[in-house]
Formats: sequence, structure tokens, C-alpha cells
Amino acid sequence: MSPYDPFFTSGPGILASRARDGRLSRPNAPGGDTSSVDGTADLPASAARRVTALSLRAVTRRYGERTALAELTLSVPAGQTLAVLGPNGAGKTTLLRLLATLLAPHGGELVVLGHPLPAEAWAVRGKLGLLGHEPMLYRELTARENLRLHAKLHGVRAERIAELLALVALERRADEPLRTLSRGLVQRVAICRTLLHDPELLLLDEPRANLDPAACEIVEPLIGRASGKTRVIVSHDPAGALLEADLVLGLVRGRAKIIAPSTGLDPSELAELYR
Amino acid sequence: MPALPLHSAGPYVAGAYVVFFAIILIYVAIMATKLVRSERTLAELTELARQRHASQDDDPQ
Amino acid sequence: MTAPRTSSVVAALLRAQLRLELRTFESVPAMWLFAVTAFVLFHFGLDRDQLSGDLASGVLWVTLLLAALLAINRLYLADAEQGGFDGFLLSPADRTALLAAKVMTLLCYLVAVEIVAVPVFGVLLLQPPLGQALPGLLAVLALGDLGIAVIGALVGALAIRTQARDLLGPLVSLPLLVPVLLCVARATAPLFDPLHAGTLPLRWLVTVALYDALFGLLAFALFDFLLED
Amino acid sequence: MYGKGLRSLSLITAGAVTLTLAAVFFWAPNATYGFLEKILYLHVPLAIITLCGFVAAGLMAVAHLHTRDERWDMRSYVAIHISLIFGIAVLLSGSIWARGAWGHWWVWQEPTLVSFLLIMLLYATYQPLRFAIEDPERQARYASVFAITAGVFVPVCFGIVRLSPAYVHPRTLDNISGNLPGRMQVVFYLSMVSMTLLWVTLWKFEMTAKHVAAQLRQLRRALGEDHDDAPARRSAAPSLSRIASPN
Repeated sequence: MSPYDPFFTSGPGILASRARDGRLSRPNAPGGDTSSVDGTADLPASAARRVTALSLRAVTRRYGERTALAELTLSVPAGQTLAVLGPNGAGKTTLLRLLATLLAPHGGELVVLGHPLPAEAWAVRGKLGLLGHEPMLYRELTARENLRLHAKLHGVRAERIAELLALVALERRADEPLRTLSRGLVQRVAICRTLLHDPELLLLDEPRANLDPAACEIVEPLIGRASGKTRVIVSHDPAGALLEADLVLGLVRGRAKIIAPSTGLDPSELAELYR
Repeated sequence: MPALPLHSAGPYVAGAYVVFFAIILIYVAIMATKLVRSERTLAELTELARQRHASQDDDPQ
Repeated sequence: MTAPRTSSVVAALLRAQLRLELRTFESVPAMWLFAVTAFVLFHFGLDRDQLSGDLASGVLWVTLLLAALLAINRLYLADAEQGGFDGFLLSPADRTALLAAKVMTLLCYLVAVEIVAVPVFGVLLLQPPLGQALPGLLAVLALGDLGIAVIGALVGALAIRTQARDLLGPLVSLPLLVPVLLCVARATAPLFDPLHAGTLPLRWLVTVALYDALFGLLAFALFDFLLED
Repeated sequence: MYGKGLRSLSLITAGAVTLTLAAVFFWAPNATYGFLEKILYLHVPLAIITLCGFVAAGLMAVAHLHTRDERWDMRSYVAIHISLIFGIAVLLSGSIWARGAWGHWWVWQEPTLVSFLLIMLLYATYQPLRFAIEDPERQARYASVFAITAGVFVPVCFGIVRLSPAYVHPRTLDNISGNLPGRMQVVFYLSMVSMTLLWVTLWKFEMTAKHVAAQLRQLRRALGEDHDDAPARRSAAPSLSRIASPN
């Protein structure tokens, strides 16, 4: 059933229920889960419950008559890293957007951080960070202004912005419009945006693209294995992916060709995907 | 002269009804072309199915 | 993770939108120039030096409506092209906060335009002195702008992620705005009466207020479906 | 299947329409406008049915957004498509009526004509809107949002346009359909019934045609004729990609 059931219980219900309370009255309004957002440790209760961070069962997503992602079954324990490989148009970005609650699955069950999607999508959104090809930042605004907007969207206190800008060594250029910064610097600001609300799950779409080696050094502790967060990395370099990932998913035309721990795999098998 | 004893306003009334039925008939004509296209696709597919069936009869695995 | 309060989200979005506009100046100046040019066009088109009564209110409101279309077309442009939608959808904030922010942004644009356009109209084309009509005019302007802003924000969101966005925006919003135009034009006509400042016809004000409220509720109910995929 | 009751429905409709024509031309007396009134028996019921069609399409769109079942989107699309065609007939017959009754092809004082033109202008953007969106699922959702907004707009627009005072003939069409002497009232309702039947028949007819086309497409794919990601031909019409069990 659609996630917006409460609005459609009765015809006039649509308008009445929206008008009554300004904030979206979801069936299970937030408040149950009280893990704080300011980077302090998660409450033990909710963390223990979420041993497996991601669990997908026969998740399907269609684009009209074409299937973008077909019957994907997979589960990633918390703290581990999943590498997603495959040719262009294989459904990698679709998978990432599904996990990021930007797309609703057309079939199968998708549970992210213990919350079934799309029913409890609002609960997950505060706990995941997506770093896509698009920086998702306004080019005309400065880094600080963009991050202040995203801080307000996530209900995060402002001091966190300065903290993160320091971590990615961008304090000096934080007050210039993004359009004057190079792609690499914008990518660093995007990384700050992704980590602003200290997400438990990182969804990274070729994170090291446009980053020079020095920048890679700087961001490694933030989005690398050292960060200790559950990560899903989409990348095109099989060798690099093997080093970083615990689990590898090979996608071809929306179907999972390879699902295996990274230890038993060698790059030649992965190269097979791109044939 | 017109067959029916139409009044002075006759042409307008006739015009209105003619326009109405013309539109309905144009609609039916468009649907007819769609029907022909469907029929052609169906013929194509039955032909394809028959070939598929025929090829299976020749070399049943 | 408690979702942030909607009011602070709306305020943040509005501040970002207005800062974007102040930094790029892409909508409001264009609307100023368009409004003044339109008055000149009407002067040559109607070949009249002075306008009054319902002709004057018609010219004013048609100009404001068409100027608003410029803003409606550009309202979601930055979000669509620079991934603003995804950035917003990733946050647990309430979806309709974006609609509320966009409605207020459009209202700010319209007020900014009217601050310039109405006096210029008074000087260029309006025969009766503007001063006498001003108090009533402000009320009608407020209600008219609200209608334009609500429908503009909803239709803008509908049109922005389509191939023919610059065409669909105006094509869909204009018929929806005709009742607003009808009400505000009829309400403003007596204000511009050359002989004596007519009283404000409350019937039209109430109608446009109800129209705004109805489509406001509808926009809030439907907006979610335009964003989620 | 959609085509189940189609044959009997068409027969009933044909009967009703011929009965109405006979009644209009041979049984109904002439009131204030004389013979010209015969147009009203066509124009006014058609207008009312078209508006009901648009509102019905809006309700179907609500059902589509609620159940996420694309068949509702198909029904809403076909309902708007049929109502648009009827709408064109209403506008033409309305302007012919204006020409006969008041001497010129378009009369701005007649609120029903004016608001009808406005509604048709709005719904004319429905097809371009659908065609401008490529992803079928989003196309269906955006079309439903449009259909609901426009569905609410129809009665509201009628109400507001009627508020502005009509000078030439204050709401002729209204009192024609309102308080008619006996026999004219009967013929009027007969015409209403036959127009409704015609609308439903054409709606069912087009639903069947679209359903058949969708099944053919699915059959073609089942036979592996075109591989999975053949670029689907872009069209405004919804394509039932997943044919569920017949309703």
C-alpha cells in the first residue's frame, strides 16, 4: 500500500488532514527513535537491533516496461562495505537512489537501518548520506551558506559546519560562491554535506572522482574504511574496490551477476562484468 | 429544396447536429485505424508463434 | 532522530532562495523591465494616454500576471539543475515545507515587482490619482499575489521536470489563474474610477480569498506526489 | 475484460440516441426560440456530461494516487480523452447556437460558453504534459496531479465566471435546463441519459482498444520479439506495462 495512506482514508480526508497539522502526519510519526544527531554515540538499544544495516529481498525497480533493477537479494551487516560494480546503465545508480529513499521499490522488500522502505523512509533519511555525481549544492551560494541550509534541513547545530570545514581543510575558501571553486573542492563540500548529520550509512557514487591524491588523504578518515560506517560504494575500478570492500556486487543490466565476499574474488572475474 | 420543412433557423440546427455526428464519426475512424494496426500486429505475432512452433517441431531437444 | 521543525526548515529554504535571487538577480529585474515595457506596449497598442476604470485595472493586472509567469518559469530552475530537489528529499524535513518556501519566495518576488510597477503605472497610464485608490488596492494586490503564488508554485513544480518546461508552466497556470484575474480586475475597477473613488466590492475579494484557500489546500495535499519518485 | 458488456451497451446507446432524436424533432414543442431550440437539446446535455466526465477523471486520478494501480491512470486518461472530444462538440454547437440566437459566433456574456472555453484551454495541456514526461510512472503520477487540480477547477470556474453579470441573455442556458414546461423537460432528460450512455460506451470502447494494444505489446515481448530494453516509443498515452488479471 502507498506510504501516504493516512491522507487517503477518506476523500475529504486529503485536505483536512494536511491542513490540520503543518508537519506531515505520518502514521508512525517520529519520536520513537531518539538517537541524537550530533555525532554522539548511538543509543545502544537501536544500534544492537540493527545488526544488518541493509537487507534487500527480491527488490525490483522498473522504468516503464524496462526493469532497471530485477529481483536483487542481498544483505550487508552494519559497519561493512559493499562495492557495486558493473557497466554503465547496469542499475548501480538506481540501487543507490533506492537505498537513499529517493526511489520507491516496485517490488520486493527493502529494509535500511532497520526501517522498512518506503513506509518509514522519513526515519531513515536522517541517518544516511548520499554522495552522488551531482554535488546537490547551489553553485551561487557559498560553502558555508549551503551547509547552513542543509544543517537546518537536518536539524543539526551550526557548530558542526565549522568542524567539518576544518576537517576537509576548506576554512579559507568557505565564503566564496561554489561556482568559483574547482570540481575537487566542490566535491569536498559535498562530502561535508553528506557527513553533516553524522549518518550511519554512507552511499558513495565514485567518491574519489575529481579528487587529487592530497584530497584523497584528507577525506580518507571521513568516508574511508576508517570511518567505521556502513558504506555502499559504486566504482569502476575493480582493483581498488576489492581492497576497500568486504562484499562485492556485480550488476549487469539490472541483474546481479556476482555477489561474493571480496576475499575470494580476483580482478579478472570482475573484468568479466564489463565484457 | 430541402426535403424537411425546416424553419428559418433550420441550417443552424442541422449544422449543430451534423458537427456533432461528424466528430463522433471522426473519433470512430481514428479508433478504426488503431484497430487495423492491432490486427496487423496480431497477424505478425501469430506468424512468429507459428514459426517458433514449427522450428520446435523440427529439432525437439 | 526527530524531524526538524517545519517552520525553521521553511525559513531556511526561504532565506536560501532569496539569497540566491539577490546574488544572481535573474528574476526580479526581468519582471521590473517586463512590467514597464508592457505598460508602454499597452499605451501604443490601445493608443491611449490616460486609462481609468476597468480598462486601467485590466492593463495593470494582465501585466502583473504575465510578469509573474517569468518568475514561475524560473522558480524551480536552480533546484532542478543543481540537484536542489535531491538535496531536500534526502532530509527528513516535511515535503510541503518546500512548497511553503516557494510560495513565499514567489510572494516576495511579486511584492518586489509591485513596489516598482504600481507607481510607474500610476505615473504613466493611470488617470485618477493613485493615492486615493492605494488602501483598497493593497488589499486586492495581497489576495491576487497569494493566488498567483499558490498556483504558480504548484504548477511550477509540475512543469519543471518535464521536457517542455518553459511552455507547460504558462500554458497550465494561465487558465488556472483566470478566475483570480477576473476577481481582482473586477475588484480594482471601481478603485480606478475617474470621478470618485468607488468602494471596494467585497464580493470579489471574498471570492478570490476562497479561491486562494481552496487551491492552497489542494497544492499542499498534492505537492508530495510531484516530488517522490 | 473491458469489452464484456460493450456490445449490449452499444445497442442500448444506439436505441437511446435514436429515441432522443425522434423526440427532439417530432415531439418537443417550441418555446421562446422556436426551431433553433433543437440545438439546446444537444448542446446543454453534452456540456453537462463533458464536465461530469472531467470531474470523474479527477476522481479516477485520486484513486490512482491512492492505490498506485496504473489501470486507474488509464481510466482517467481515457475519461479525459473522451471528454475532450465531447468538449469540442460542445464548443462548436455552442457557437452555432450563439450565431443562431444572437447573431455572432461567440458571445462573451454567456457564462457557460466562456467557462467551457476556459476549461477546454486547461485540459488541452493534458496531452502535452503527458508527452513531455518520459518515465511512465512519473508521467502517470504528474498526469493524476493535473487531473485532480483541473477536476477541482471545473466546478469552481463555472461558479466564478457565472458571478460576473451576463448582459445579453442572463443565463439562458441555465433556465432552459432549469424550469422547462412538461414535455420539453422529458426530452431534455432523455437527451441527458443518451449522452451519458454515449460517453460511457465510447469510454469502454477506448479502454478495450487500449487494453488489447497493451496485451499485444506484452505478447510481443513474451515471444521475445524485441529484447528487454527496446526503446519504448514515447507516447502521451499510458501503456499498461504490467497487465494484471482482468478486472
